Amino acid sequence: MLEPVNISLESLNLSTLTPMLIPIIGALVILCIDLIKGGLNKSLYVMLSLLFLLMDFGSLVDFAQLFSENGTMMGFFDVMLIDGLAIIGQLIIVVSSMLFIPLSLTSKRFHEYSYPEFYALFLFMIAGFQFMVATDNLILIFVGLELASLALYTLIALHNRNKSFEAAIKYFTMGALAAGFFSFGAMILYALTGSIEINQISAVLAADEYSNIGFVLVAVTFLLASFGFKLSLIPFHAWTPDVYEGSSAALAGYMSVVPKIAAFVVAMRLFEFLVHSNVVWLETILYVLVVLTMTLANIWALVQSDVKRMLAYSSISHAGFVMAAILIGTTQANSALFLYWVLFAFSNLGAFAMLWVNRQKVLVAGQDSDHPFEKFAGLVRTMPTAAAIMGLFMLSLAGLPPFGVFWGKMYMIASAVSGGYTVLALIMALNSAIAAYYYLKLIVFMFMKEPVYDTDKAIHMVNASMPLKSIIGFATVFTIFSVLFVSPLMEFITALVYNSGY
Amino acid sequence: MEMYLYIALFAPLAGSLFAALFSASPKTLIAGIVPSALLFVSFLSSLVLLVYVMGGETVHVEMMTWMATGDLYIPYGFLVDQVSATMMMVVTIVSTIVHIYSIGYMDHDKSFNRFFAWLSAFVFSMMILVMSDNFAGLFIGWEGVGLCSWALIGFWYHKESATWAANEAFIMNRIADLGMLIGIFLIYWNTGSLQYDKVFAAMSHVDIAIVSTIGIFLFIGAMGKSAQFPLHTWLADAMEGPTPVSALIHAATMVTAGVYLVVRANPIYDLIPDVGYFIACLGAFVAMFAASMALVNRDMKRIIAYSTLSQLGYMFVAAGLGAYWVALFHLMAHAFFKALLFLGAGNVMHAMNDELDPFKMGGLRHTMKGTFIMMTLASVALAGIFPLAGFFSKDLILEVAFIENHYILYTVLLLTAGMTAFYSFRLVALIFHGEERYKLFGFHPHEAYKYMLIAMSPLALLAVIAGAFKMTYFEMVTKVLPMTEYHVHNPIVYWIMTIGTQLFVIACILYAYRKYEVAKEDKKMEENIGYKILWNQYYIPHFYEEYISKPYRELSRIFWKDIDMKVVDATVDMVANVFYKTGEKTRGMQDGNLSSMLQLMVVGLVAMLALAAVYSIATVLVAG
Amino acid sequence: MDSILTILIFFPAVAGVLGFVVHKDSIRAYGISVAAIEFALSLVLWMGYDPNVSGMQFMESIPLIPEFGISYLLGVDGISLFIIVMASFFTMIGIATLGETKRIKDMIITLLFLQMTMIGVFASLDAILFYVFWELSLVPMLYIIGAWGGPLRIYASVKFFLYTFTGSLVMLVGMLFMAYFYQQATGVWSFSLLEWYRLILPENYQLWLFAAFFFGFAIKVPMFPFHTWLPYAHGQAPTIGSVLLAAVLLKMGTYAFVRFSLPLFPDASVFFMMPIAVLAIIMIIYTAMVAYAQEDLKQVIAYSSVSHMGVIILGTFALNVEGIAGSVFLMIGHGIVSGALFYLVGVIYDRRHTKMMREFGGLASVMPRYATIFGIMVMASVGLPLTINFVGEFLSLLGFYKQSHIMTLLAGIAIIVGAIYMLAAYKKVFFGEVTKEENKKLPDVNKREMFALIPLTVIALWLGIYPKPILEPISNSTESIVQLMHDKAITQEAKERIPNLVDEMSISRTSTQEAH
Amino acid sequence: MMEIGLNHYLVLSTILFAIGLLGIMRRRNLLMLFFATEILLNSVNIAFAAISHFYGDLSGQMFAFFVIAIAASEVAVGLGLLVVWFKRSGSIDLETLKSMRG
Repeated sequence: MLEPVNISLESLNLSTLTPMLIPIIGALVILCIDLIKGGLNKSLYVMLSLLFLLMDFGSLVDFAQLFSENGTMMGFFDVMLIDGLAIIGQLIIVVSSMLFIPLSLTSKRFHEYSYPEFYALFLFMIAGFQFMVATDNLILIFVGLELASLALYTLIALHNRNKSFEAAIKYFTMGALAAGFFSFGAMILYALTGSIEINQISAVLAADEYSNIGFVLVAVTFLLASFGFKLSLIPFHAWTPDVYEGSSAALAGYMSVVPKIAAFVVAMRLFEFLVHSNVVWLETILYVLVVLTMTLANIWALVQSDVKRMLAYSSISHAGFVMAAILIGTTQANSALFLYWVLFAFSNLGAFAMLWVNRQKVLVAGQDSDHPFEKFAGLVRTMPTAAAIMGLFMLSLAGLPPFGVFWGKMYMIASAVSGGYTVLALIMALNSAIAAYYYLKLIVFMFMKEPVYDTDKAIHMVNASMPLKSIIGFATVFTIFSVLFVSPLMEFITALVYNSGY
Repeated sequence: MEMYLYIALFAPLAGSLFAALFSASPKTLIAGIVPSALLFVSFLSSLVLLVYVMGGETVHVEMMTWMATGDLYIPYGFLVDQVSATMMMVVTIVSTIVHIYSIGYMDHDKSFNRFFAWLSAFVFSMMILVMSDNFAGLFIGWEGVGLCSWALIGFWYHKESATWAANEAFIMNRIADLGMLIGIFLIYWNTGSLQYDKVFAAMSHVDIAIVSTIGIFLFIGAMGKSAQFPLHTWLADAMEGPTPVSALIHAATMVTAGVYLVVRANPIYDLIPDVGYFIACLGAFVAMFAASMALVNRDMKRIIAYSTLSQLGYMFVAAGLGAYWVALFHLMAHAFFKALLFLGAGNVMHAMNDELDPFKMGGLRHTMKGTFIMMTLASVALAGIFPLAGFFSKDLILEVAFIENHYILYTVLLLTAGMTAFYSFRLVALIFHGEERYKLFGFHPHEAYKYMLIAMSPLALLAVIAGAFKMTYFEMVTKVLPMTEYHVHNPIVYWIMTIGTQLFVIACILYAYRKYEVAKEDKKMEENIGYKILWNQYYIPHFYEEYISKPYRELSRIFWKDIDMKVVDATVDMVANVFYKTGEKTRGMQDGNLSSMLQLMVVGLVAMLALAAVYSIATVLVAG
Repeated sequence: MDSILTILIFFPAVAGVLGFVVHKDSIRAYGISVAAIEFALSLVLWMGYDPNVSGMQFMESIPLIPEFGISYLLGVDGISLFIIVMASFFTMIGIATLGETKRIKDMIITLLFLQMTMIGVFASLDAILFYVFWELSLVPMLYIIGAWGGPLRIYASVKFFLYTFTGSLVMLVGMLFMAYFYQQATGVWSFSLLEWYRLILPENYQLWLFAAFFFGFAIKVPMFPFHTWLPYAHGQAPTIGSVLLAAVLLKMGTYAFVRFSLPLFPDASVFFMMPIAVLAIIMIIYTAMVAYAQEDLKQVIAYSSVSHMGVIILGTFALNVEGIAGSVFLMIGHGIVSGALFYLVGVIYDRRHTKMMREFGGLASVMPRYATIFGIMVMASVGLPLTINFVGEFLSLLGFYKQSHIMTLLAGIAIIVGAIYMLAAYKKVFFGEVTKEENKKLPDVNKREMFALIPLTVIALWLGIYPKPILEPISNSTESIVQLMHDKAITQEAKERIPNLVDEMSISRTSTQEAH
Repeated sequence: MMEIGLNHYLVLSTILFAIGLLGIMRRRNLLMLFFATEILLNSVNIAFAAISHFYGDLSGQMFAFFVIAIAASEVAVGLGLLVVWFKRSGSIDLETLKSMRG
């Protein structure tokens, strides 16, 4: 005989679902509108998405407020977990998405943007990422991950070129493998502890003093492999360059920022307690992964001939750099991770947006990819402002002060220093120097070389439109004057991270 | 008196700047006259100062600060005492005469104006050198004369040999200057000052070893300027400069700066007689060494240059033995007759279209009577024949060596005196006597301008009568220098020595006349190994070229091409290339094949699993 | 007057931004006016500077990232003041005498930005702010070399950028460590140099941090064996680039030694004194010999820069007032002289489009004025007394003599080898017969070039004859640094090596020893 | 007859997972690759169900259900991509997926 289930609506705390529900509703609304009247202009969908994201943003700000008053909130059968990490993670996701979505308002017509499904999928994906970061339940993490990933595969494929399909298939297959890893790892943890909530897992493990350390390590290995895939840590990175190359520049930029921050938050939840339990193996393995990812990705980026592919490798390297925060594991490092990512998001989105405005539909003679370095040769002659802005983003990514990413790098290295990782700090610093080479390469092409292609054909800025320019302008301003935002951002982030216990 | 001091010091500078104004324009007579006149003014002021200091007073002024930092304080301070007044007199007299002479000598040169600018600048530097009241100020003058000497040796800069000689002189001097600089540093850190009075006062409290070091380093500085062995080669090469320059700089003034330094620093050298003895020995060696090279040389100016070198050796013997006033006296006398000799040589060169080989001359006494007389006078003075200036100053040095019981030095100097007489009159005989060989070479010699001869005449006069001032000079200068009289107490010995020396010298003169009255190429002598050594200047220039200059050039090239480019720079590039090449080599891992991508992931997973296994086994073992 | 440093730093940058609007025909006039105003402002700064005060003046402080102790902290003392004045002076004459240049508008705007970073470096008293300007200065220079340089310009500029960037990153790690130690000792983060000065670190920490900072500074100076970027950069850079690089940018490294390494790590400075002296001596002799072997006139001067920087380094590590004041003075001296020499090479390059010495010869008769000025600068470069370089070289060597006799003797070889390569080069270019037909009609220095050269010549002589107006403030500020070092020194050796100038302790101190 | 316990399920799951991994590494056909990933996910399902039963806790089974659901949607997306690819290139061999490299 079943007892009646008595759950008060209050204890469900359904409001914790609001941030995810908003984009889901938005996606449904878009689909409904399309059902009612098809063939509407893409600008409608863009603005609708933007509106829903704004609402999402508002609700998150609200939660940030609540968090600062009440601390961590649980909800929906204690599946939802709204702590500082969740709030910052979601904020970064939503803000980056808001910067991304207007990029579809190009002056050239790309057919994926005319499908309302594109926007619906996009919003679903955001909801998926939001679920990922706002829970410590492995099931929900998995569901969120897959929701987002499946949507993302489709978005890539929608670009509708051979390379996009190839990219989508590669991403999809490897994603499936990573999903297998995740579920297997989760299974072992479940077997060991009988729970699928991260905080309970850690509590149980700590209670029996890691007696089954061998199995714990196996589980962690699988989870690490799975998130290594999402974070594109070497050797799980192989999809990254191909997928970036296959997808549109805008989406590639988006992919380099948003999925990774979601994965970082989960990685932080999953691995931090192990790092703090002095599991030497994990420290070693993370150390190796971080150094390998930073260095090898940089080295491969050196030899690329396509800017977008170069930026793909560069974003792998940046991910490796930031992964160091999880290794270091101090509050300072974890705050640095978010700060870095916010600053990186602006510069990187800016750089990819610049590629996006330079995307032409027909390649000129001698051009074998969308954005070869040669295309930008002598840009300073024809479009000095564009060249200057692109150069600025490159310098920022290289970590040249006082532009955006520098402050992130500085905080990150400082946290390595205060965390006692001296050698790591040096490796991080020297990697920035290697990285500077390939960023400089683009600057050299833009500022110091003669144009290679026949400039009669418009190949620069063909895709530029007011919204795109505004986004780029916004990113530019933020990148230049980032020093003014660092202090408040840091204060905000540190408070949230610290109060969540990380 | 301060006003006279400033006039004496800055009048040459004014003259130099005035001439420099015209340096880019073609010959302007006034650019020669004004500096000469200003120098004369400088001479008059020096004379006034000399008279003033003869009364036992000194003039000391501090114009302004030069450098001041930490404990270091260096002013532009000037001191006119008996020693510097003597030097000022020598400098201003000789330079005034040389200036006036040059107006004629440089008559046809298109860089007439530039010449006077540099010449006056030289005098200014020399005045700073002798008038400064501290070692740093001395160093200003020291380097200043070096610069002017560089510019004047290389005055005819289109000639490769001239510019080469100029650079050689400058660089050789720099080598010595380093020693000087080190000496100055030592002085500063041990006495806390560079002012002469303070330094000398403090010197007695300084450890004697350090004083010796100071003495040695200062002397190294002196060796460069005074072209002592082994830094002597530049002086002979410096004869590439215009002859008035040789007369002023490379005979009368600059090269004696080293002697002046030792004399000036006498309180230091008094404390270290061993170093002094070394200086004397080196001086005696150089005296003979240089004289021997002069014996066979066939370049008129070089012969005189070696003679200068030899006489500088005499001065150092005196200074080294503590007879500072003797050294200074010989310096003065030498300045007069040696400048005269050079100017005379200049006249000859003018007459012979810059020909320098005396074997191509001969019999010039008919056409160049005035020059002939003056050069003969100068040579007699140089040889040290009574009653000319050389007798009083040079024989005194022999006496000093004798009295101080350095008989070897004495013997060397005596022999050298004979050699001096020989080469001097070899030159006179070759130039002015015998057949008129120049006709074979198509020269048409003529006497120099009259006013050039007139300009030279005061020098001739001084060369004759300078010895007469010996006692006045002695009384004046010993107010600051150690007062040691050098008299051979046994009158018999004294007379034997004096007369013996005179006879020996005269014999040498006669031998030179006999041998070179009729100039003939002595093939047999030229085959002689000793002749060859002398002819090639003991192979020292050759040695320097082969074993110092060439290796230096070669080493520089190796440093650049092989070390800097192929090692240092290549290492840097290699580091960069290692990264780049690694990228090129390994980018193939990303072969675009989905299968290998998946395999890579699984391999990564397995590797981590293996590590986990190792780790957990290790943990179990440690726990067990 | 209170915010004059801010104005000095950002005025050129703002003017540079506005310059984008100015039409390219008028940009030259615009650039000249801006640079002239800037120079006038720097003179105002000098006038307002009180030479009797040894500490920082015109301080400005605005917190930027207070939680992390980063602030906008500016100030000048005798050591930085004159380099700032020199930077604005060189920018002014650089722009004013800019020859025919393609894309002149870009060039002038770049120069104005470069000026901002140059002045910023020397006025910053916050380590991160310093670092910001330090790194930022690479960008305009990269562009100047890379866009207006010779055939190897891209290689040269990228090498310049990457090399210095790498070194600076190591330095950044050092700075972060320093801040971390400060935080450990006091509980708050701070990057303020003046705060750091009060921190006494244990010796082994000092050694490591010194090494980290050394990397950044040594590459910038550049010290042997990190110097090979310099010949490329100079060889390829356009005249104005070389002038500013030699005159101002290189001074950042030596200045940083005085500003950071010495007062922060007195014991480490003593510890590393001899190794660094050895490097300095290698720089002096070795690069002088390399300079002698060069065939390109500009390379001679480029290598000579390295050689002279060796003397500066040596003076800095004399660790006494004479040496440090001398080295700071020599920074000014070398700036003026090498700047002028590079400018002079530019003059001849403009006419003949070659810098190879074998292409010339006998120029003294063709271009007498040029030869005269070149000669004066050569003599200043070899350190003849009464020229600006002598004062610095003399004091530097004098200072180091206190520390080591034999090292100074070796370093003193500078005056010999310096004379060798300089005179050899001068001889090749100016002496001898005019052999090349195209050299016979070369025009002498024109009015525009005179505008740059006359002031430089006057300064080179004036400061050689009467260095007091500059030497005195430098000395005063140096004294306070030396005293600070003496007070902070822990080891016995350091206490002995660094002279004590006053008897009473005047500096409050904090120590990290108990924190660790 | 031997009692079948938790360990047997787990071993079976591991073996299946290993088979899946091998399949992923070795297969050159896209369709076969998808099958291999299905094996991976389903091997985990077995283990989840068994462990869930072992602990008497429902969350394991819930996990298994979600995995099944996700696997289903993956198949939908995957097959969709596969079909498009087949239409475009006429092959589902992995060799055709090599346009991007380096």
